[in-house]
Amino acid sequence: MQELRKRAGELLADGTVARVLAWRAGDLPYNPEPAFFETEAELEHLVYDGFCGANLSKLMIEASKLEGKTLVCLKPCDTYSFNQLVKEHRVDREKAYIIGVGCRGKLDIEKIRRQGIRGIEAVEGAELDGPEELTIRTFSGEKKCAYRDAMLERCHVCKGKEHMAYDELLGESRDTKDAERFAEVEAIERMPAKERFAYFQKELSKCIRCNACRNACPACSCRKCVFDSTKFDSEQKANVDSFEEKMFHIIRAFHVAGRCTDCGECSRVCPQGIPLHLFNRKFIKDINTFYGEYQAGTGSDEKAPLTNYTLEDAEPSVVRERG
Amino acid sequence: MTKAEKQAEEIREISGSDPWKCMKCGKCSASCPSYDEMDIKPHQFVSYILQDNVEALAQSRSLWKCLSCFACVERCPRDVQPGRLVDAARQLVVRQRGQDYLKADEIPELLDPELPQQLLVSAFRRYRR
Amino acid sequence: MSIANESFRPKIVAFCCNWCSYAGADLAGSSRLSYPADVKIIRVPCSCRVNPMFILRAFERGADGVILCGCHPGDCHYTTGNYYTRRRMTLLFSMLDFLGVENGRTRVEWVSAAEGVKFSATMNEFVETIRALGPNVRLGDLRCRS
Amino acid sequence: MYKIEKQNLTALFRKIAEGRDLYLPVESAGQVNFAAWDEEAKVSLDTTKTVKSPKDAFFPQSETLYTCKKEGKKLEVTQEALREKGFVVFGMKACDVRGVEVLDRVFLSEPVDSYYQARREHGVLVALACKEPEESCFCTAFGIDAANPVGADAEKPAGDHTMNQTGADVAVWDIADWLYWKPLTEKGEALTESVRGLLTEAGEEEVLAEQSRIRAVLKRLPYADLSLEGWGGDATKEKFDSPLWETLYRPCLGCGTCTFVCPTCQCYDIKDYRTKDGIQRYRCWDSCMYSDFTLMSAGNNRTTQLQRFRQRFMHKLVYYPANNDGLFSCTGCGRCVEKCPSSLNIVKVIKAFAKEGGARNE
Amino acid sequence: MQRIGVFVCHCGSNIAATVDVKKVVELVRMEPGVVWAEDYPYMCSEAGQSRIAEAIRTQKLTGVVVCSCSPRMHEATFRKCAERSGLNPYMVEIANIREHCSWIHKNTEEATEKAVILARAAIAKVNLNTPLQAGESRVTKRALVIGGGIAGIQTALDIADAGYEVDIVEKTPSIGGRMSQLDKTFPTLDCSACILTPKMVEASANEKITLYTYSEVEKVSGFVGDFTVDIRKKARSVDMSKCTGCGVCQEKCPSRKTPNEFNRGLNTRSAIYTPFAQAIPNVPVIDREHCIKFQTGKCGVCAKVCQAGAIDYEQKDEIITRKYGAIVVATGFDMIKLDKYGEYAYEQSPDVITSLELERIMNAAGPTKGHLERMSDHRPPKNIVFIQCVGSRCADERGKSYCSKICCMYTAKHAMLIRDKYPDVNVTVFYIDVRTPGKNFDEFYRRAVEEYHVNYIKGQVGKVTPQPDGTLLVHGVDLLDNHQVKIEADMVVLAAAIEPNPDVRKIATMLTASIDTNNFLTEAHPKLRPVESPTAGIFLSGVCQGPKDIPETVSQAGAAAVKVIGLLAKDKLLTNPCTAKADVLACNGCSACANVCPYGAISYEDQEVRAPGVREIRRVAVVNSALCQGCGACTVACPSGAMDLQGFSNRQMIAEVDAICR
Repeated sequence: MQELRKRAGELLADGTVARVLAWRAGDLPYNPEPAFFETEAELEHLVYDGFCGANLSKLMIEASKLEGKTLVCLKPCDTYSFNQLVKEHRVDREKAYIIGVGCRGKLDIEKIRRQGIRGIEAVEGAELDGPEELTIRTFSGEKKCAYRDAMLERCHVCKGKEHMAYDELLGESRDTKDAERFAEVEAIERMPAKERFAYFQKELSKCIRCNACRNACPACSCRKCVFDSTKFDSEQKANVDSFEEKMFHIIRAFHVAGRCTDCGECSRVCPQGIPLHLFNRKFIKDINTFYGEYQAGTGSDEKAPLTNYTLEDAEPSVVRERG
Repeated sequence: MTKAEKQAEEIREISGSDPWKCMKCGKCSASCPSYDEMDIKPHQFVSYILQDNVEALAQSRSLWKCLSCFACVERCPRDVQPGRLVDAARQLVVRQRGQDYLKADEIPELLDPELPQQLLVSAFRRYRR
Repeated sequence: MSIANESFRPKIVAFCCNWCSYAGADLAGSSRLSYPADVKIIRVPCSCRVNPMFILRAFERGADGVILCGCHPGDCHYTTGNYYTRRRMTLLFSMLDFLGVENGRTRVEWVSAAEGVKFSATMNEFVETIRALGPNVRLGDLRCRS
Repeated sequence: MYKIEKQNLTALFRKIAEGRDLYLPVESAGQVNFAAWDEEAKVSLDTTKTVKSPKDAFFPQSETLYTCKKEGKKLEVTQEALREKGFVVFGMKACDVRGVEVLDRVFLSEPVDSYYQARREHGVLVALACKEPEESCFCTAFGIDAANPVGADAEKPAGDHTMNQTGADVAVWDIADWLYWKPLTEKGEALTESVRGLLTEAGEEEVLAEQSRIRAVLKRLPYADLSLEGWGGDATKEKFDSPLWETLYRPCLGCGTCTFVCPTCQCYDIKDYRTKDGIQRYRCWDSCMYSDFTLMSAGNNRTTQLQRFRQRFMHKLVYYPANNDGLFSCTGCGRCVEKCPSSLNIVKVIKAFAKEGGARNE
Repeated sequence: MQRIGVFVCHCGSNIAATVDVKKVVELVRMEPGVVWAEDYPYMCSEAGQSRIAEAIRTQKLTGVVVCSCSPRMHEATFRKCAERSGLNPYMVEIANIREHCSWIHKNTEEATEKAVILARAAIAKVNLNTPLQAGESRVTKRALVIGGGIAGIQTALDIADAGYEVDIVEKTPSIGGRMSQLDKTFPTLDCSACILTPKMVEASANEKITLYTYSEVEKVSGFVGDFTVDIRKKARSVDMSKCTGCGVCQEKCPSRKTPNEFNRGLNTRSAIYTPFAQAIPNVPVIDREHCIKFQTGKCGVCAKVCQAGAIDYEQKDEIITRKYGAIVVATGFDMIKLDKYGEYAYEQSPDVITSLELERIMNAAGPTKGHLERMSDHRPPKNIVFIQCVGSRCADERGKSYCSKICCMYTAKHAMLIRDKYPDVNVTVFYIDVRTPGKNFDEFYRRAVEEYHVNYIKGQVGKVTPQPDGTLLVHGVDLLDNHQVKIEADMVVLAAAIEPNPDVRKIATMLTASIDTNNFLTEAHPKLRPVESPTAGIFLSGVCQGPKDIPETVSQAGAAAVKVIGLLAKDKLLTNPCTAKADVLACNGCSACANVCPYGAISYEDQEVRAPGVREIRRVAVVNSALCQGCGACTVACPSGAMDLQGFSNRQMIAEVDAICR
């Protein structure tokens, strides 16, 4: 963290960058917020630890419009989103100076609370080079929690330690993957249709249409979402306990299909804890099965699966035939 | 539906063949090894059924002269397959006489995997009289 | 098919490509090849014009089945439209299936302008399938029920 | 004061639900929200903060206002029936009760919102003291006593039930194996009467002890000292023009999470839904964070996220108090603190301004 | 709010018999926007159209819905009618209540209900229609003919005659096609080469015509008036500008074992070859697969003997890219493969041949120099049996369902020619039906029977069995005499079915021209537009569209040419105004739309975007409406819905869906 502050300060000082996009320490141990720093003095509030889960690449859309370069701190998985945004001409690579920051998995405060740890006053061990165990000071005394057990779902199926884009790297990453990426999707696929329906009905009935998933998603970067647009006759804010919500989530997933890097922000930000990544991951799995392995945001020039085709593609009836 | 119509319908049903597809090319008769012994020739068989004249077929010698070699079935360009019609007419007659000699559960033992099954069935029906 | 479903008249939306299946439906019409009146056709310039939103909208509004007909792959009037359709619909249908929606309710068929017989047969079969599935309760919006 | 053994709670809920609807914190798919009680419901009274506030009970996220039906050229308009069935909201927290008070001032002042009014008239508020305040709580900053969830009547003389128009109808405390029950209003008395058979008389001692335990916890919360100095109805110009907003809003994604989990946000949009044979006019929560909020034919009156972001906090901390005798439109429930995807929240805003003004919030 | 008029057509009794049109009128009156509704027996008639025109004027209609036959039939009629009455033609929509309703439903109640729903959908759409203006696109005054047979040659000659440039692309080394393989033609019995060769020479000499022989169409893009075509000119290995056509190379070529395609494999040819003596261009090609030089690197005899120094082993395939206004497909036909007809012993005995092989045998330039002889032992045959309908009119997958049309006539021709030249030879023809519609056709067939005593037997052949003595035992049947016939023949000639050239599938795909289940190209209308493909700017000539004989092919070739000339004579074409359009306010500039556009019609510009509170310069999509063909692929690729298709807009489509699901 010190190193990062120092390096950011240097780059600010020598005029390489006009500002720094990173995280500012919060007022609680677990709530740092994405922030822009424009002076070296401000950098003392810069923080980088396990709670810096927010994917900053989407903020680069606006930052690309500003004068001068922006130093942006990207975790390995954020760089996929960044590349995808560059590919879609939303972010200007020339306007970014990327410090690829190391990552050992990001933390989910809900997972800590779920272990019965409440009244959190301080968390130790969340830093990048911290121990394998978190020490948490609460109103009712000190509690311990394995770092791994407090990790976001997405980190358990991590795409890897490699940064797909960077100008320089800072900090060591650790392997966090300990689960199969598609295991959850497969488990649902194995359920009978009726159960699948009941499962999603229950999950989605929690949706409050707050649009956090959409607005946090780096792929959902439309200036005007179709669900806000009066031109599509589809604008909708009501949370009705019927198909409406599903339509929103299906279409949202469809619109990002082939563009979604599986960064997991949607699930991270959902206030109701809906496993929204399942929608995207189902599409990714299908794309991989039907059209060959594809990972959005690797930086390749490959055409996205939905703007591409082969003469021998699977027919839609494959869905019916597989039962 | 008259009785004759019903019988013709039954034959069509048993045979699964569609006599209306016939274009009267005669390839069946040209292919038939028993042609000379038949009073009603294979291609005529088709038109008899079209005219619901099953009675004449039932009385005919041809019914028992057909070898079920299926040359006509194989070669028919219109997929009418007169051999199946002959076979079906024969079955109809046999049924009417109550001469179902073979019981269904006897058949498996009689099957030789080398032989076409239909040939086997029709041959038994004919010769075990 | 159960007897209970016999009185059920499904609502079926068929999106038909102007260059092939719409003409195929015309041919079915001029050949008097009947199919149930439950099928209503919407003309689109190409199957690739059909946005998944249209399909979901139809279900939301009470459709019991949606079928999308386009040119045979390789024969698209616009060269490549139906290839995109094929991918889009494969993924969409797979997602609907994933969400537990009966996968028989959606279908894509390639029907050329010369295939009036196929058009009629396809529609007959699709209506049968939907009748067997019964009314669409999983996707409809309650507000649209009368 | 009454009490009931907690193992008999299901009997209590069953009794309350007789002829009424009962809403209380229920866990579904891993999250606790206020929902209708039934025998299968997984009631969770231990949850300090439900994801959404219970304001839904009075101001639902979406509700139909009226329906137009068309037959031929004839139009038929049917107003949605007003709430007539009684209901009980069980387990609201002190902050939630204050939330209702904030809403009352909006919806019950002229012109009165009849849909809301009907719900308020038929609803009974059973408020639960916070057994376990959390680090994100800051209700004390607004003079709310989480240990004594009675609402506006906290300062009124004991026993004066008639006056309690805006507070809770019954206050309850969850202490060890017992639930202590104290009716506060006529409505509360009536409810108590209907479940009287399940309650036993109790003394106040345990409750008083519990209250002081809770107050002790409240004192050591990280936000216990949060000061609202400088905020209020008079601060309009100074706060509006502050350059601080420029940096504060930056991480805001413009989602509506904070407004939708908030117990006091009361903005709604009215929309038409085309049904089979007509139109359903409904209203649903809207969020000032949205780019299409108050969109008019001439465009929006707030076009940047900065303006929208500022609006939300100005409304909560300046405009609302200006019109409501200094009452803030924030209850310190801390839901936004926990749920904001970018970890932004009203506390950070208050602190930022305090730091600017050199106040003691650092 | 629109003012919509709804016009319900009875179509005589076509609609009115099953749809209660009065009730439709009554019910659509209730629909939003509808201010006028009426019915009439024939809306498309002049009287019907004038009622529409009248209502547009008196009722100040802003939109029109016609409930009638398919829009493919009369949409243009009613749009023109609206335009004449001062209404934008794109404010007219058709509800197809004939093909999609009255003709397929029997129950009046159901049909009426459906008709009302279809009308509602059209009304809902018109409510959201906006006036559209057709744009213009230019016409490249040059045509491409694919295939250099008689159909292609004739089309090209006719187009060139009108003064337009035309290119012929021919796959083989020479133009001429199937007709050049024929010996004589029916019913006049004149020499095929004698009438074809002058045409070939004319085509090659015509300065408006460019021949690309030994070439194939590789890629087609663009649209009517403005196609861009890549033509692959395969390496001939002979420099066309130097070759004198002396033929020495072919004589000296040591590789002589390649089956001669032109003679249907009945003999062999050299590796460097011209397919036939009158070939145009008279320049040989090296068949690299069979050339010793290319296979082993050693040889080079042809280069040594060529005095002109025309041999060029280094020659490479060349891609020529050209623009065309129109494309004519004239890819012709081939005989079907007979491998599935084991009963005719075609693959067992060299003396069982197809009719086209017989043409080559009878031809003086053929493998036997025109002597009728058996290919097995070169003895003259005494008995020849012709078998008709081999693979034609076949219901199973072995053959084709259609009648090949030309076999009856050419078999009569063959029978007659043989009997004329070799009166001792017995000729028997097994036929199912003899089909001879055509001028002087039946007379021709009767001459074969009456004058030349050809033995026609009604009945099909069951089997042909090669005998040890080299004869062929033909088992047939005489259906009229009702007895089986056995003939010991020396030669059996099969009238094999013809099928479209297998390459046509690939070409149709490139041209986006539709094709039927038999691989024949589909015409725009089977009766009224027989030489046009449904794809604008693509025309059909010859057997690629359906079986036909030479005079029919030539007349269709002329007809296709006229259509091409009609197109090329225009300077501008009106373009379809139903094109995509981007809403710059919602456009992200992400390129998804451009990635799926088959016409490259979408580009990106940095534009100043202004809206209340927004003023910035950013990258947005711009649609070139002259290039856009209106498929709509981009509208779905666009996640924000910024891209919309005029005439089929998102809101219109949704309105239709809603109306149907109501």
